[in-house]
Amino acid sequence: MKSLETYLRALRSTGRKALVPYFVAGVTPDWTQHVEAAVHAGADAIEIGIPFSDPMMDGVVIQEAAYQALEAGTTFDTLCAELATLSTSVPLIAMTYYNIFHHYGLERSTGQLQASGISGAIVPDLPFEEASDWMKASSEHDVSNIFLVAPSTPPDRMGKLASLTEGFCYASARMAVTGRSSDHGDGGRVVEGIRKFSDIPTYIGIGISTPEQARDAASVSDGVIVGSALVQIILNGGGANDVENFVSSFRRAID
Amino acid sequence: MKSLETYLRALRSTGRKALVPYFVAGVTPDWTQHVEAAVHAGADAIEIGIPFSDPMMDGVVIQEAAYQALEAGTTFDTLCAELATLSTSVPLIAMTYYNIFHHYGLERSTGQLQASGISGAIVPDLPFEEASDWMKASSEHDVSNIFLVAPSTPPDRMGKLASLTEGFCYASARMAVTGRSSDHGDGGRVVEGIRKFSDIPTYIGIGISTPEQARDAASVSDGVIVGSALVQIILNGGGANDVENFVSSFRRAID
Amino acid sequence: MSDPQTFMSAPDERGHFGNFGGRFVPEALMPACFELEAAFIEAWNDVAFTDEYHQVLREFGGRPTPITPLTRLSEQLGIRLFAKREDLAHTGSHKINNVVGQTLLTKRMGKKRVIAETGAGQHGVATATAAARLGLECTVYMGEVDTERQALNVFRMELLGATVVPVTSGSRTLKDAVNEAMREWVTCVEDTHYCLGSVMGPHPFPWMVREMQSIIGVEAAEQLRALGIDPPDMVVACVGGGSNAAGVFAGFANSSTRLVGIEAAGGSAVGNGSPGVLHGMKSLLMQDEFGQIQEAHSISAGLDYPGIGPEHAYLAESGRGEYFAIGDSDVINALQVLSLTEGIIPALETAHAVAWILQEAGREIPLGSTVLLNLSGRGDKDVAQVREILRAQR
Amino acid sequence: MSDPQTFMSAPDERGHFGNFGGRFVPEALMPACFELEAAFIEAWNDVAFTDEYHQVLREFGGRPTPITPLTRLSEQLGIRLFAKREDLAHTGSHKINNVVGQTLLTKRMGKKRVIAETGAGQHGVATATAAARLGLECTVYMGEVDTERQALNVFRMELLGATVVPVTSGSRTLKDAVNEAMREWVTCVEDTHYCLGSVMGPHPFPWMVREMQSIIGVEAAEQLRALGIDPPDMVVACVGGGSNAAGVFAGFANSSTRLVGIEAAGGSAVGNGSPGVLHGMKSLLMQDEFGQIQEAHSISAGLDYPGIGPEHAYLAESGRGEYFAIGDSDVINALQVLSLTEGIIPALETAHAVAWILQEAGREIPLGSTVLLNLSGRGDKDVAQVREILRAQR
Ligand SMILES: Cc1ncc(COP(=O)(O)O)c(C=O)c1O
Ligand SMILES: Cc1ncc(COP(=O)(O)O)c(C=O)c1O
Repeated sequence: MKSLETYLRALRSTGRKALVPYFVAGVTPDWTQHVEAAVHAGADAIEIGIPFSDPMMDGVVIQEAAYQALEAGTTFDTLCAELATLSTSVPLIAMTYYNIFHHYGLERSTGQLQASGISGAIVPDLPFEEASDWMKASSEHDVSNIFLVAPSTPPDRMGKLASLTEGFCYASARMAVTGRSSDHGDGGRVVEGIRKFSDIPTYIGIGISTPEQARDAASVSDGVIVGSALVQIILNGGGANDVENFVSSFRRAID
Repeated sequence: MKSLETYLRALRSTGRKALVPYFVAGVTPDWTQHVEAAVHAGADAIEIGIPFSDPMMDGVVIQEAAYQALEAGTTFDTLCAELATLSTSVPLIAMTYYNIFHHYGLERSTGQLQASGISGAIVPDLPFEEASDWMKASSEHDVSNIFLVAPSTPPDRMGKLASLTEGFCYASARMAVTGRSSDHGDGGRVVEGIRKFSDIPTYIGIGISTPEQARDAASVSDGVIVGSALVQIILNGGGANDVENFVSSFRRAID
Repeated sequence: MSDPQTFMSAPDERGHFGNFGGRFVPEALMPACFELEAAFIEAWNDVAFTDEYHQVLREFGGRPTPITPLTRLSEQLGIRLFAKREDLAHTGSHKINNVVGQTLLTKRMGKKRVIAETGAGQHGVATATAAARLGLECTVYMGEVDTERQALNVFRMELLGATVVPVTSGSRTLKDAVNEAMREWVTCVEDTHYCLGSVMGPHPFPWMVREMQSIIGVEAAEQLRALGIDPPDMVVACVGGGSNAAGVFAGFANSSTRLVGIEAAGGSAVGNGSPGVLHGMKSLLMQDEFGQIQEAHSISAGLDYPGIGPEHAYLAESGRGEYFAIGDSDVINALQVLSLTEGIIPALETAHAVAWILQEAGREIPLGSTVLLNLSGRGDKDVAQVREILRAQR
Repeated sequence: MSDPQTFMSAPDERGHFGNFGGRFVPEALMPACFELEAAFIEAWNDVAFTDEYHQVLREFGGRPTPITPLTRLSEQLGIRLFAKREDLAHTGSHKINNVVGQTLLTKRMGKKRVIAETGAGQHGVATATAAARLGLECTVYMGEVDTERQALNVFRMELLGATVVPVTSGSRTLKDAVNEAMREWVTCVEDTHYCLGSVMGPHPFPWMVREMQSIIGVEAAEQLRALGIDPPDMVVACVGGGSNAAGVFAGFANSSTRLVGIEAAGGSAVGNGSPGVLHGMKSLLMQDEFGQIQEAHSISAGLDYPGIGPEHAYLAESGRGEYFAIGDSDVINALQVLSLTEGIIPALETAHAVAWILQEAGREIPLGSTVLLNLSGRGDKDVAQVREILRAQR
């Protein structure tokens, strides 16, 4: 078992619901301070979005943030260098599109992730059928390979994903890209499905934008991922303080 | 033999070359005074253009004059009424397109021509093949039916036209519509052709715009028709005086 | 008079269809008309020529054009409606049929240049196209107003190597472009053929153009027969000069099919016209009480013509053809209906025929009838105009 | 690897053509891809379906399109050049073949709506057209920049009943329209089919679209055979995503014919690209050193795409296909040459292929060769742009 999963299983065993905020690397010069603020406010892990020119899975908010980050000159190399300066106790999980790693080289990518203190990766446009090279490379560098399960995923496929995912299983709350909708979606049903096949920690994400939604989602899962709502605060000019307040409110809601 | 031909043959027998100026009826309010001025300056007959909306055989100058005449409200009726006020000694010859007469009624048209003192008609878009009704109607009202012969007309057809035309035969100087070109064209060759078939007076027209051209044309024919060059003077605002000077200059040239 | 066998055969030797047709041109052009008539008759009876004409239309022109069953519209209207798809022919309308024939004839006559008139530019583009294919020089006369309204079609002709001459006389539209082309033809008959764009003008044009367009009707009759429809109850076509209508009617003239031509209300020579002589022919014309030709006014440039081909005048007079008119506002609606229901954006000209069918299904067109619409052209040329009109309405 | 029999058959079961292809989409879309693959395989093996597909393309789409011998150009170039006339297909390009197939499949799958991406609007108009014919709802995603550049095509789609959604993300052009269509598809896979416009995207799209376009090559091979050309020495087609090229290549993949694809110099995924993953597929892409996708820049909107279909990447890698690039300035010249010489105004996309032939006759193309140009579309959509360019040059 890779280290991320060991950590997250241990976390769950304490009865604590995991809170995983999402940041776009490089969106502002002080983005690493936002990460630290989130940790300070009670985040259990951090999702680090590596900006990609064509974020097919993302809604307008994260698209815009990725665009700003790229305009600011963010690359896989620069963001890894910045992460190396970060001293944080919680796991870091990369989230990006496959082309970033594919182009950089799979072996080289996973090596660099590991060297930068990143212990997991979510690659939403890489289904398991195409993932064998990636899984091999990530195994060599203790990078956990996290799969999403969607409301549309049929049972047999769910079983396969539940057995392959490492660290946790990402339960998509709804048939939508990031940042849409306001209810708590199908997350509970998806988590239920996954649990038929595996006892791996299961977090709900996609469209969780209020503490109330987070509470509902956490009540039927092992944790929640909060992305666009947080990124929006940063796009609006919010600083570390705002991030801390935002994350705290989610922390209180799910505890 | 209709009266026009009798008159024109008699004129020729005096050795005088015929000068036939062309006017667009109604182009200015005082157009009949222009006609009178031309007669005063030595015209032997007058061609009266009845304006038509679609003057296919005419160049830009006569088109423009016809357009102005129509805008001023000229109709077959108004121009005939105006001609009735005219006291002139020389023959008047109508020139217009077939639709004017066709629509007015052939019998009614030729009756009105006769009543207005018009003794001939040139209908350039009415070839003899389609002219039998018209020839019948015009015969009943002593309207001479004048055919054109073109440089492209083949000999057999020339013979037919020479035998059918009344009053005179209109030898087209060139393959063009009215008002173009500056040399004296093929008029001489056409006249020569016609004379093989008939001794009817033969006048050259189409593109005769200077006294020199008129002299050349008259030297190989029985007379000349001058249209666009004269109409242009009127379009330029010229009055009866200018007409008189213009026609006089042609008179002198061909005498 | 109503024996179907007598319709749409050759006119008499001077080009008359009943009381209409003939040859009313300046003497200078008479030899060219005779030459053309002789050349046409000779070529049209020469299998080598007609084979080439058919081959070029097949290989280059996109013939045969299909018959499309307009299923959804048929259901809505309670009739069986089919479309003959001239919009799929090269350059986007039936005009190509005629110009392929005439340019081949031009070459056969040893001439190296064609001139043509055009209104919206469809016939001009088609002529420039066929001329380019054969390396013939091409000059197109177009009313100045139209060169401005249809600047893109002017450019299209220029791309195809044609010279476009703006005509500044009269109303500066199609009618005047014809006058000007005739005037020009007088000056260059020696080496130049006048490629007239519809079943109008002096003999042999109305006959020749109809013959060159009759491929539409011949194909359609055969295609419908293969669908078990022999003959259809009705054929409907829009009528400007009348070439697409004449072409499709020719396939059904000697059958029980009702032949229906639809004019623009503002250019309705049958409905509002009377016999007269213009552009070399005797036909029905819109004119005032003194025989001055009136300007047509239609939303569609291709129907913006105050006359109609002489054979149509004859068909109307004899009752073999039926002619109705449709106003501008119904045309826009019809264009929208056909686009939405069948995925075909028709030319504004064609939309007149569509509008009449929409209006008359269940009335002049009995429910259950089989109806062939001649879809004479595509609407791409018109979408900018339609957009402006719909915007202005909003 | 170079046994011709191995080319252009079905990809492996996960949609790979050699090292390219596959399925790289969010998990939420995987079931839709499987469903589509199954439905396609089932339909494509059902004669009732393929019969209907062929019938609709014949009756509605204008197939078969002819082969035109480009006689005058052949003489000038010293080769025997033929054109497959996709410009004569309904809506003016090969795009109709694909959308007829996909909309029939949509109906068969019981879905009532299609979405599509479009660049210049050709695929959008074609999709709206095919959807209208079947009464399917249709939404088209189009980069905001393109909706402004191609306002008339937006209107055309609206006339056909489609809703056009301007995409404001990224470069606001085709690439982003694909992203947005994918995003939208995630939300409505239940009742909506994504009608992708080229041989790209996740499996089964590259294969399915190629199959639906292969009618071009199958027809062409047969038509050339009838002319005694079996097979031609070379087939040349422009390549944006690569659907017209794949369609025509498919008729000649298992012969000795050289298959030549021409990209825009500013969108040359083979010449300037490297392997990568975008829009659901692994293929050749223009990208920077960190794998960020670069924007393409071409005079022709249809080739303004940084990638290429995965099967082309495979054909390029294996050497079975040859790919070259042509710059903007040569394209305008080629459009003019074809218009002037043959009376066919090609689409700017197609003009890339023409330009390469003009450039390489007597070089890459040995004198005397028989060459088939896939004339993928007509230039009517482009004349306004070409006019501006030529004006600016003067
Ligand atoms: C598509 C279309 N239909 C019809 C016409 C009218 O001409 P005709 O009556 O000769 O068919 C035109 C003329 O431009 C046209 O472009
Ligand atoms: C006429 C034409 N040719 C080619 C293309 C390029 O697409 P593809 O490479 O898929 O054939 C397009 C795309 O819009 C097009 O309109």
